[in-house]
Amino acid sequence: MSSPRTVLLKVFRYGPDDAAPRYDQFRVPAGPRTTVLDALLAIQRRQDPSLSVRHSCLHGSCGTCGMRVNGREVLACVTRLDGLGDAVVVEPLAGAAVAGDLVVDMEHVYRRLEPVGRPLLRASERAGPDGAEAAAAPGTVPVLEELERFEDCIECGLCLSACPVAGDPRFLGPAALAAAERVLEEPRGTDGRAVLGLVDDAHGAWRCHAAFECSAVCPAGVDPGGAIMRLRRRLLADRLPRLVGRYHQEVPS
Amino acid sequence: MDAPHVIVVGGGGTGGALAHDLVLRGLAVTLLERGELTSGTTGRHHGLLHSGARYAVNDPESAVECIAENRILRRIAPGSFEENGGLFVALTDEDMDYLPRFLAGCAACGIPTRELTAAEALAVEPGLNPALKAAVWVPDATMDAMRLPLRFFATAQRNGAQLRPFTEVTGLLTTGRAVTGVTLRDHLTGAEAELAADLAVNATGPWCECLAAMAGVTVPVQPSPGVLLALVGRLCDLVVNRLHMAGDGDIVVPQRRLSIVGTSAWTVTDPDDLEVPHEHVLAMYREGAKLVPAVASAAERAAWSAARPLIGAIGGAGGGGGRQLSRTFKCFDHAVTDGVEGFVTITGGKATTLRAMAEATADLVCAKLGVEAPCRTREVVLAPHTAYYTGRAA
Amino acid sequence: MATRTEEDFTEATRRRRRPRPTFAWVAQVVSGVLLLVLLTAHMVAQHFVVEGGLRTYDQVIAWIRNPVVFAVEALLLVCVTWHGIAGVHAVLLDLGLRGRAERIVARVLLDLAVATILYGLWLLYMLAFRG
Amino acid sequence: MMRAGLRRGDKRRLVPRWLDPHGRHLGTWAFVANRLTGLGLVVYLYLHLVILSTLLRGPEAWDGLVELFRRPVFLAFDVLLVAGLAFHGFNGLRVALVGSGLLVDRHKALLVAAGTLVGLVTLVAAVRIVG
Repeated sequence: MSSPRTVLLKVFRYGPDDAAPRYDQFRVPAGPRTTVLDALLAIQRRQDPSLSVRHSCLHGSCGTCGMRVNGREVLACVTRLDGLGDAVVVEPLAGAAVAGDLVVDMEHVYRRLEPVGRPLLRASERAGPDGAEAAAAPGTVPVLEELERFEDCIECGLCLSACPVAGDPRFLGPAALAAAERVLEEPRGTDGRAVLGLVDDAHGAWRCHAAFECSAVCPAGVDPGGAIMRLRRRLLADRLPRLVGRYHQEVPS
Repeated sequence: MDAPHVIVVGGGGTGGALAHDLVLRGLAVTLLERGELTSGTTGRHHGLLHSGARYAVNDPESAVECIAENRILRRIAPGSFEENGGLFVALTDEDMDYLPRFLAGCAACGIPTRELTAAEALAVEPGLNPALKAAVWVPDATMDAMRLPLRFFATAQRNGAQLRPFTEVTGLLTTGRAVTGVTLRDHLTGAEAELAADLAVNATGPWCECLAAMAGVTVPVQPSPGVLLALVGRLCDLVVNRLHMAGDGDIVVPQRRLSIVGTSAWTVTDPDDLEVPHEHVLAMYREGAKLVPAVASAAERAAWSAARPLIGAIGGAGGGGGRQLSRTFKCFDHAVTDGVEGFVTITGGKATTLRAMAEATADLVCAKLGVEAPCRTREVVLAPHTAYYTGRAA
Repeated sequence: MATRTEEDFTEATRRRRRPRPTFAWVAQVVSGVLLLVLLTAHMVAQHFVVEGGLRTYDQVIAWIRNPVVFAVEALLLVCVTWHGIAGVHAVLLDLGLRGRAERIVARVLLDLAVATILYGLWLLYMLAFRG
Repeated sequence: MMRAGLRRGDKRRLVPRWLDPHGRHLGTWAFVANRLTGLGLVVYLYLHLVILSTLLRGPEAWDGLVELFRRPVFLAFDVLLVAGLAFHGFNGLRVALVGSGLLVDRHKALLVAAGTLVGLVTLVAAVRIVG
């Protein structure tokens, strides 16, 4: 057995009282299964307890540990050091306020998601007001498959960091636009017109330049880029008839 | 201004629910968490909203808590659960022998069940092992391990609680043997400070012995990690449990487009130093595949460990006596147990019972501080989790 | 510093009075497609229809005096100016211009587009009828 | 106080994010190239108008300019111009299709097709102009 491999981590460091950010270097042992988050937590425990990093679920489902590793947006908890090279640069997500080190303020994600009215989880239709007991009839689990899509979003903000134009806080951004498309695909009582009006904006669906970086980095397979394009097709189908004078109200389905 | 100030140490689900409960009762609350909220045990669990059926035979006290909280949480946190339900699946003759006790236990605890034949079960959940012998439907559900607790934090914050993530308690301020506040370090700024309080609550889960030691007291808690395995793909739509006495790898929880297989158990002294033993990962694969065969060939998303705070043989809640490692919770008033005033520990329990743990603790805190205010957390509908991020003052 | 300013997107979405951006997109697509056709005609005609391509002053003036050519060139001018100025506007938008600066830039670009088209038409007219 | 743990701060960004496609996917490179060619073509539009304005100054001025433009460095510029036009045009078609919600799943294939067409057109133009 050879001695365990080590990797040099160059970690972005910044505190609210610092004049400028800096990069600190840490050498950490790296096994074949060691993730970037494992390495950062090892640094925190054994080398520098002041290193701040967000994490929660450790399996790529909560979306808290998004960061840029060698310039690419990833979830640190499911990104193994193996294959990243001997020197790994770790930086916070772009376009967000850095609270400290790798910790960014996620307000910029949720401020965009909230107006769209995105549901947290898909609740099946058979749930009644009393919850458990109302749902006590097995055999009626709806197969949603296609429609399951958007609740896959884990609100990690990788798409906003990767998007070439989401540095502008006015741009609704990939996650919220994909959420809007999701709401329109399956409105569940929400007002589709209002959502359509929200995204039909120079800073809404039309701000996107179809670079598809969001879809490339999305760790949950949401394909926000594709969703934005479907949203635009929906907008065109709704607005074009008015442009040529044949106004008719199309209720988004 | 004159409301007593309570410091809650620990930003897990329990701390969040406690902060929510205490501000509703009119107290001034500051919550301190050394990392991100839910970064300890809370965020790492498999995302199961327990029906209580898992504990119905062995640990009826926990089972009753679970089904009660299951109903309350669905009411106060609408939209936070997949109404998917759960199945307990019998695969062997031994499992079938356990079935009557299981049904009786559930009935005794008030947990609704419905027996299904193998064919019926497969119709409901085609992902099941087709060799199953029978199954029982129970009101389990999938929740989001981080976002459900975040709703408590969001609501607490909205009602005036001061939430301070990335702020670690480095010591306790004491007067005589009484705790009168904490010393803390803000990890983002590096600043150290003191914060006075009328009472401090130790809600640090498996870390509670560390904080208790600062007050010179002990808590009978055993950090007990378990390995969880996240697989790529939604291999089942319902929560699938093995119908037998609790064992390793006996549950598969669908979580969005992942499936979580849990769990194993051992004990450690330092909950920060958790291994992920490879043989445990293999055991999850092996046992999980018995329930849902697709587990065997599913790609691994991640394997990780989470430390439960299990209450050891010393105390046990509600006269649990010598029962080893119950899944119920216990609230310790250290004035009573150790003669240390101003310090309360809440530990044990599980994600499903976070609100009940908070209620019991808040009852104790209010009694100690002479505050007369009823618990309102059974009725107050929680703010959406997004409000935690958007509702913070700049 | 980087995220929220006084004017965030919710404010942007409240601006309901101006034309729906869907039409801005449609205009950019339509002008772009027209440009592809007109530019191809413009270049192929000038470089291939005339033997050796348009070269001398007399050739060019004679060419422009053809009414079809005149019309194509005028339409091309309008399309290219619209398309180009709208593109520049989008680029400037991505610089993070907001509020007053954004309104001033929009105004200046609109004036520039009008001036460009007027000058181009004047030039065409002068060459075709006074040249 | 409420936000004591999360204060704002960010490292300064000297260039707009879109101008730095390093480490990014093909889609971003195409977007950046589309912008840069677009800006270049707007500059060329005004250059073109200025050059055409010499027609107002009579045959001598124009024919002298035409002679100048037959030097190799200007011919190379012409090839570059055609390449830029071709890229902006073909990629623009792709963006128009995908951006309107058509052939979204084929956006990568469309990019490859656009790139191929740009190469072909540029090659033909180079042969014709230089040759």
